[in-house]
Amino acid sequence: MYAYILRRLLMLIPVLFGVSVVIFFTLRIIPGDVAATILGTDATPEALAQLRKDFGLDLPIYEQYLQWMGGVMTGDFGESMRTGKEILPDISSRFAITFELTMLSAFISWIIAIPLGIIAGIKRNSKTDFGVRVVSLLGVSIPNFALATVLILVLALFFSYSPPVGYVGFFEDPITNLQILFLPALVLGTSMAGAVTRMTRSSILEILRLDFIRTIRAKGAKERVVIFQHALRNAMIPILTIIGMQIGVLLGGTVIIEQIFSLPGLGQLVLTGINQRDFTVVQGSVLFIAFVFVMINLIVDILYSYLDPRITYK
Amino acid sequence: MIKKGFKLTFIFALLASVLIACSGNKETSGDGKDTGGDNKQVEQVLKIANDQEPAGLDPHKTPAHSSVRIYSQVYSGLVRFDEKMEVVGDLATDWEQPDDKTYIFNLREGVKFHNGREMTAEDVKYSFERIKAEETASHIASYFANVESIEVLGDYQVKFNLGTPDATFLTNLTNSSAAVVAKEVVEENGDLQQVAVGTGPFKFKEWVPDNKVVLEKNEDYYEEGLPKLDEVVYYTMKDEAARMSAIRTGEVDLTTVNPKSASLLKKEKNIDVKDYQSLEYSYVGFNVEKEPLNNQKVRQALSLATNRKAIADVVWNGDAVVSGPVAPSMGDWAIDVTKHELYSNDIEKAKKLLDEAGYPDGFDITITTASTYPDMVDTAQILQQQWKEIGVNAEIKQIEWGEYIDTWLYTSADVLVGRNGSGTDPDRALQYFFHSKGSANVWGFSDAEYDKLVESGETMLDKGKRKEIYNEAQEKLIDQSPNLFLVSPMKYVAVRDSVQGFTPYPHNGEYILEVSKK
Amino acid sequence: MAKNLTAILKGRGTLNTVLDIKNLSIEVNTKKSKYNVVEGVNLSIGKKMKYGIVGESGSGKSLTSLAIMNLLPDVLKVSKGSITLNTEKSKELTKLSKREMQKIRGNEISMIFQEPMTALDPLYTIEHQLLEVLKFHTNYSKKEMRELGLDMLNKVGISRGKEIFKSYPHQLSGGMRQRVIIAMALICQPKLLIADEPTTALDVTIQAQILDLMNDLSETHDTSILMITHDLGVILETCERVAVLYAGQVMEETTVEQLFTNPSHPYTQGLLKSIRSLGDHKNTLYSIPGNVPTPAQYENMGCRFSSRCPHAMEICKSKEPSMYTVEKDHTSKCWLHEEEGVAYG
Amino acid sequence: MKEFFQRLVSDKVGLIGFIGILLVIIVAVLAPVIAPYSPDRMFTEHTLEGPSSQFLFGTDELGRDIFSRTVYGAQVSLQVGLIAVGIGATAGLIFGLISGYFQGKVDQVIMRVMDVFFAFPDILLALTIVAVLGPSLTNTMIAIGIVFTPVFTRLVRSAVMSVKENEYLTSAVAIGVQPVKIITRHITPNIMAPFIVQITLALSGAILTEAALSFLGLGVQPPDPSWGVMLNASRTYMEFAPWTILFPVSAIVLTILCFNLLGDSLRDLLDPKLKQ
Repeated sequence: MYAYILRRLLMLIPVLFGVSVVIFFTLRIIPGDVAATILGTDATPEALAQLRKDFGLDLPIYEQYLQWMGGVMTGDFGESMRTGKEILPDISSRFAITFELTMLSAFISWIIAIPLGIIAGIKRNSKTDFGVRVVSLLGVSIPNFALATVLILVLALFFSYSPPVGYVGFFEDPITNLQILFLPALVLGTSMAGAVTRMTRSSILEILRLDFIRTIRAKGAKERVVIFQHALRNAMIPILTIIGMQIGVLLGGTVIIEQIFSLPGLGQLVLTGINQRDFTVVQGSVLFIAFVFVMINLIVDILYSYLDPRITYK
Repeated sequence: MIKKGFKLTFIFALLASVLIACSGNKETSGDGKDTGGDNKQVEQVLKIANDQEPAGLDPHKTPAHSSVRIYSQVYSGLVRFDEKMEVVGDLATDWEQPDDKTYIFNLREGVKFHNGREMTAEDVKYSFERIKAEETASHIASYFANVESIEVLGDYQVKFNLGTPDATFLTNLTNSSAAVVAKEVVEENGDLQQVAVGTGPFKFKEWVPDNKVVLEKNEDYYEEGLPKLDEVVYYTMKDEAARMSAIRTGEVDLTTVNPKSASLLKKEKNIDVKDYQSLEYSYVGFNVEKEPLNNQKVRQALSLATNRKAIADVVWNGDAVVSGPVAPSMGDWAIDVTKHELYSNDIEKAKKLLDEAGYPDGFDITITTASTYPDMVDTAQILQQQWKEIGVNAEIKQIEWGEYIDTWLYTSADVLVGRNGSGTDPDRALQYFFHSKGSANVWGFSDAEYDKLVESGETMLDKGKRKEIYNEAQEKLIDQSPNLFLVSPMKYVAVRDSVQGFTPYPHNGEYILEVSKK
Repeated sequence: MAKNLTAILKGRGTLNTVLDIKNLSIEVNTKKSKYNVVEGVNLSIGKKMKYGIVGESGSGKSLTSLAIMNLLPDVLKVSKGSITLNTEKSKELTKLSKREMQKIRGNEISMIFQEPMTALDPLYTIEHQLLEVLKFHTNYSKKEMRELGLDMLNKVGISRGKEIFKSYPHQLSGGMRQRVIIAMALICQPKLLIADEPTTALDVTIQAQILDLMNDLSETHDTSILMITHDLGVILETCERVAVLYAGQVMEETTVEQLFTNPSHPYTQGLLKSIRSLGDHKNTLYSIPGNVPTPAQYENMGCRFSSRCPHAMEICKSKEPSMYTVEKDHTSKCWLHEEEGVAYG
Repeated sequence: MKEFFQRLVSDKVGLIGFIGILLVIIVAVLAPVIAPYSPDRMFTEHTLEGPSSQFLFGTDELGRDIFSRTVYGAQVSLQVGLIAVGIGATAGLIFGLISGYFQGKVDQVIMRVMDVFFAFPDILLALTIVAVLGPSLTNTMIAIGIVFTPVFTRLVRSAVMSVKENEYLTSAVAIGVQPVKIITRHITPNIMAPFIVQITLALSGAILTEAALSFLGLGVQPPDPSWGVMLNASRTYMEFAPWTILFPVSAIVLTILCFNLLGDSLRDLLDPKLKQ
C-alpha cells in the first residue's frame, strides 16, 4: 500500500511539472503585464520600465521560469507582483475557504442526491423515477450564476434576508461562517446533485440486479437493510468516483460563485491574478490547485480500497 | 451507513434552522436599535460595500479608485477642496506666494501620524520627493514635475520652488495621492501597499484581501469632534445583486449602485439614494495614426453619427449629461458642447464627410472595450448600431481589464471605448490626455498649436484668461476629434437612513468625515 | 376413479407436508404483453422429504422457487393458485405482507442459489453475512451468534471457522463459498431448504461433496429440501420425489425410482435418453429435436411438448392434456395416458 | 439502429429530451423566419419594456427584442455547443484511438499530457485559453473544445483497450489486418455507445461553460446573442425587468435539460449492464 502511494506520488511529478510549464508560458503569451495594470491610465514609460525591473520581467523568459521553479522546489512560491506579499500563506488561507465551500457543497449535494438516486433506482421507470430524474437534471441545467443571483434577489426581496457581509473563518465564528457559506454551497450543491443522483440511480439499479442482493433478501433481510447496508455500499464506488471528480472540479470552479457571494477564496485570487497579470499569484495558485486535484484523485483511489476489500494496491 | 446518513441529514436540517433562526434574531435586534436607539449608544460603525477590491494602499503608487476611496481617509495632504471645490488648508493652515514660482506653506502644529510621531515639514519634503523619485514610479510624478526643489524652512514651514508659474499646482495638491507619508514606515515596509500610516481622520486597522478593509477612528485627529465614526469597514462585494441585497437588509450602510438599481432603491423607505454629477466622461478613443482614423473628416463623421443623447438615455437611464473633454461638473471650465456642430448627430453631413474623406461606402472597424464594465460594453453596442447608419461596420471585442489596460497603453486597438476621470483641473483633461507629450496621450494625437495652447494654460495664473485659453483648446480638440467625448454620468450612492450627514461631492463621492449613525 | 383420486390425495395429504403448491401460475405483466410463464403447477413436499424439480432453463423451475420465496422480479407475479407453508401454523405465502414474508425467509424457508461466486456481498466479511441471518431472526447476543456461526461452519465442513470469519468472499474458493452459503441457509434451522442448482457452477469433485453435505444436514436438522436442477443425475443422487417441468408446466410427477425405471411422459423419456446416450459413449448423442416454445407461444398450442414429441397426435396440437395417473404416485400430463389414468388438476 | 430508436421512443424521458432538442434545432435553423426583428436592432425608445404584442418577450437594456434575441441565441448557443464538442470529441477520438491502440510510449506521452490538462480546473483552463487567444466566438469554441479533449481521450482510450482484449480482434491482428482498418472497422463501432452518451452530456456542458465565460466577459462577443451573454447582461436588470432574465434562462435551462434527459436516457439504453 505504502509502496503504491509512493509510486503514485512519484507519478505526480511529471504532471505537476507539465502544469507548471503550461501555466508559466501561457501566462506570458497573454497580452498585458502587471506593470501596466498597476499604473493603469497614468503609466509613463519610465515608471513601467522601473516596475518591470522590480518584478524581474526584464529577464529572459526561461530564466524567469527557472527562478520561479527553483523557489517552488524549496517551498517558496514567491511574492505577489501586485501586493509584494508572500503568496503561499495567502494561497493556503484562501484554499481553506474554497475547500470548506467545496466540501459543504458536496455535502449538500449528497444529502439531496443520494436519497433521490436511491428512490429513483428502486422505483425504476415509475412516475417517481421520472420526476426525480427531471428534477435532478434541472439542478444541473441552471447556470449557477443565474441561480445564485435569483436566490439572492428572492431572499432579499421576499424574506428580507441576505447572508452576513464580510467573510469570517469557521474557527472565529462558526455560526456566521456557516450562514455565509450556506447559500453559495446550496447553489453549487444543487448543480452537483444531478450527476450524483444519476450515478446513484444507475449504480443502485445495477447492484439491485446482482445475485447477492437476492441472497440477502432470501436471508430475510428487511428492504432497508438490503438497500442501505448492501446495495448502497456497493454503489458507493462509482458514486465516490463522481464525487471525487466533482470536488476536484469545484476547487477550481468556484470562481463565479465566490465572486457573486464575495467570498475571498482561491478562485477569486486566481481570477484577479489573471486580470491584473499578477503572474506569480496565478502560477502559484494553479500549481497548488493542480496538486490538490491530483491528491484528491489519489485519496479517492485509496478510499476505494477501504470501501472494497477486493481492491488492493501493491 | 444508513443511520449515519440519517443522522447527518438531521444535523444538517437542524443546522439550517439554527442559521435561519440566528439571522432572524439579528434582524429583530437591528430593528430594536432603530426604534429604541435614543437611550442606547449606537455603534458608530459604518459598513460600506465596494464593487472593487483595493489594488493597494500606497497613495503615491496606486491610482485605482478602489484604493483612493480608502487611503484618502487615512492620509491628508497639504490642502484640500471644500464642498464648493475651492482650495482650503488641510495639513497646511495657510500659504503664501512670494512670487509666481514659489509657495510657502505653514503647517498645522501638533499633527500626529497614526504611529504617534509628530508630522513636520521634513515629512512633507520626504513625501513629495518620494513622489518625484523615478524608482517610486508614481502616477502623479508628472503633476509635480514642475517642482524643482523643496526646502524645509522650519518644523512647520516648507517651501516649494517651481520651474515655471503653475496654475494647476494647488489643485494638484488636493489630489488624494499627494499625501504626506511617514518616512520610517516606507523604509520599514519597502512601500505602502499593505500598510497605511497617515495623519488623516481614520487609522488603518486591517485589510483582509477580497474581503474587507477596516479603518478605525483617529482619536488624535486635528479637527475637533471629527470624525464621528468609530470604525469604517469597506467590504469588497463585486456583485451588484449582492450589494443591492446587503443594503436592503441593512447588512451594509452605504454602497454605490448603477442607475437602474438606484431607481429601485429609491422606492425603499429605509434607503436614501444620493446622486451627484461625476467628474468622469465616457469616450471613444481613436488611433489617429492608422487609416482610416488618421483622417480628421472620418473622425468628424463618426462624431456626427454618434447620438450622445441616446447613449445617455439608454446606458445611463437618462441620468448623464453630454460632455466635452472637460466634464460639465467642472463648472465654468467646461464649454457648452451641446450646440457644437459635431454634436448635432447629422447623419447626412456625416455621410458627406465620409464621402469627402474617400470612404463613400464606409469601412469596417473593431471597437474594443472592457468586459469589466457593462456600461462600456453597452456604449460600444450602441455605437455599433449608430455608426452602421453611415456604413461603418463595427465589430465589438470586449477584453478583460488586464488586457484592456495593455491595449490602451500601446494603442493596439483602432477604436477603444472607455471612461476618463477629467480630474479637478482642466489641465489634466486637456494637457495630460492630449498634449503630444501628455502621459495619457496614447492616441498618437499631435497638434503643435494645441500643445502651445495648453502649455500656456498651465502657467497662466489669471483665471479669466486661463478660461479663455481652455475654451479654445476644447473647441480645437472637439474639432480634431482624436477622441469622441460622449457623456458624463451621474453617480449614485445608496445609504441606509441610519446614516446621518452624508453628502457626496463630485470630487469626493464618499465623503464620510462628518457622517454618524443613529 | 374417485377412489383412486382420494388415495392419491391422501398420499399427498396436507397434514404431513411442509409445503403445498396448488395450481400455481406466474404471469409476466408488462405494458406490452401479458402471459403465463408458469401455469397450473401442483407440488407437495412432505416433512423431511427431498423433492426435486427438473427442467431445462426457461422451464419455470427457478421462477417457481422464487415464487415460494416471494422474490419474483417486478415484472412477474403469482396470478393464480396458492403456496401454503405448514410449520407450526399453516400460512398462505402468496397472501403474506412484506414484513411477514421477511420473517419466513432465511428462517423457515431458506434458499441456496446457483452462483456461489456472486451470491455473497463482496464488501462484507463472511462473519457479517453469516451472522446477519441470526440478527434478522433471533435475539441472540453477539457472542452467542458467533458461537452458533462457528458451529455452523464446522458443520458444513469448515474447520478454520475463525479465520474464515474474517475473510471476504473473493478470498474463498467456489466450494468454500457454497459451504458458507449452505451454512447461512441452515443456521436458523429452516423447515424447508430450496436449492436452486446448488452445484452447477462447481467442479465435479466438489459437487458431490456439497450434495452429500446437504443430504446429511437436512437429515440432522429435519429439513425438507426442494432441489431445483436441470440435471437428472443430481435428482437421482439426492431426491425422493421429482416433478418434471417443461415450458412452465409439470409434465410428470412421481418418485425418483419410478421416474427412472418407468418414465411415462415422452419428454421425460427424451431427457433420460439423452443422458443415457451421454453415459454410453455411443457415437451419436441423443438430443430432443426442436426448440422449447417461448412463453408467448404457449397459448393455443395444445400440449406444449407436442411440437417436439415423437408420439404427437392430432389432439396433442389442439388440446392441452390433463394430468393422468399412470400408476400409484405417478402422474403424467400426456394424451397417451388418457385411457389408463385418472385425470386431475 | 432501428431497434435503438424504438427503445429510445419507449423511454419517455429520452423522448422528451430528443423532441426538445429537435425543437431547439428547428428554432435555430429557422431563426430568420421566426424572429420578428434583427437581434441587434435597438429600439432606443423602448428600453427595458415588458412583454407586449410588439415585443413578445419584452426588450432589453438597449431596446432590443428579447424574443428575437432568444431565437437567434439558439443559433449561437447551439453553434458553440456543437463546434466546441466537435473539436473536443474529434481530438479525443484521435488521441484516444492512437493511445489505446498503440499503447507503449505513445500512450504514455499522450496520457501524461492529458493528465496535465485534466489537472487544470475547467473554468480556469478555458479562461486562460481565451485570454491567450483573445475573446471571440471562435476562440470560445476552441477553448471549450480543448477543455473537453482529455475526457474524450480517456473515454476512447479505455474503450479501445477493452475492445482490444476481445478475441475477434486478436484474431484480426493475427491474420494481419492493417491497424487503420482495425481501428475504423472494429474498434470505432464498438466505442460509439459511450462516446455518444458523452457527446450529449458534453453538449450541455459546453453551453454552460460558454455561459460561465460570458459571466466573466470572455464568451461570445456582443452584440451576438448567445444565451450566456443575454443571461449575464440581464443579471443587472433582473429585478428592474425580470423578463430580461426569465426568457434566456428558460431557454438555456430547457435546452440543457433536454440534452441531459437524452444523455441520461441514452446512457441507460446503451449501458449493457442495465439492459433488461
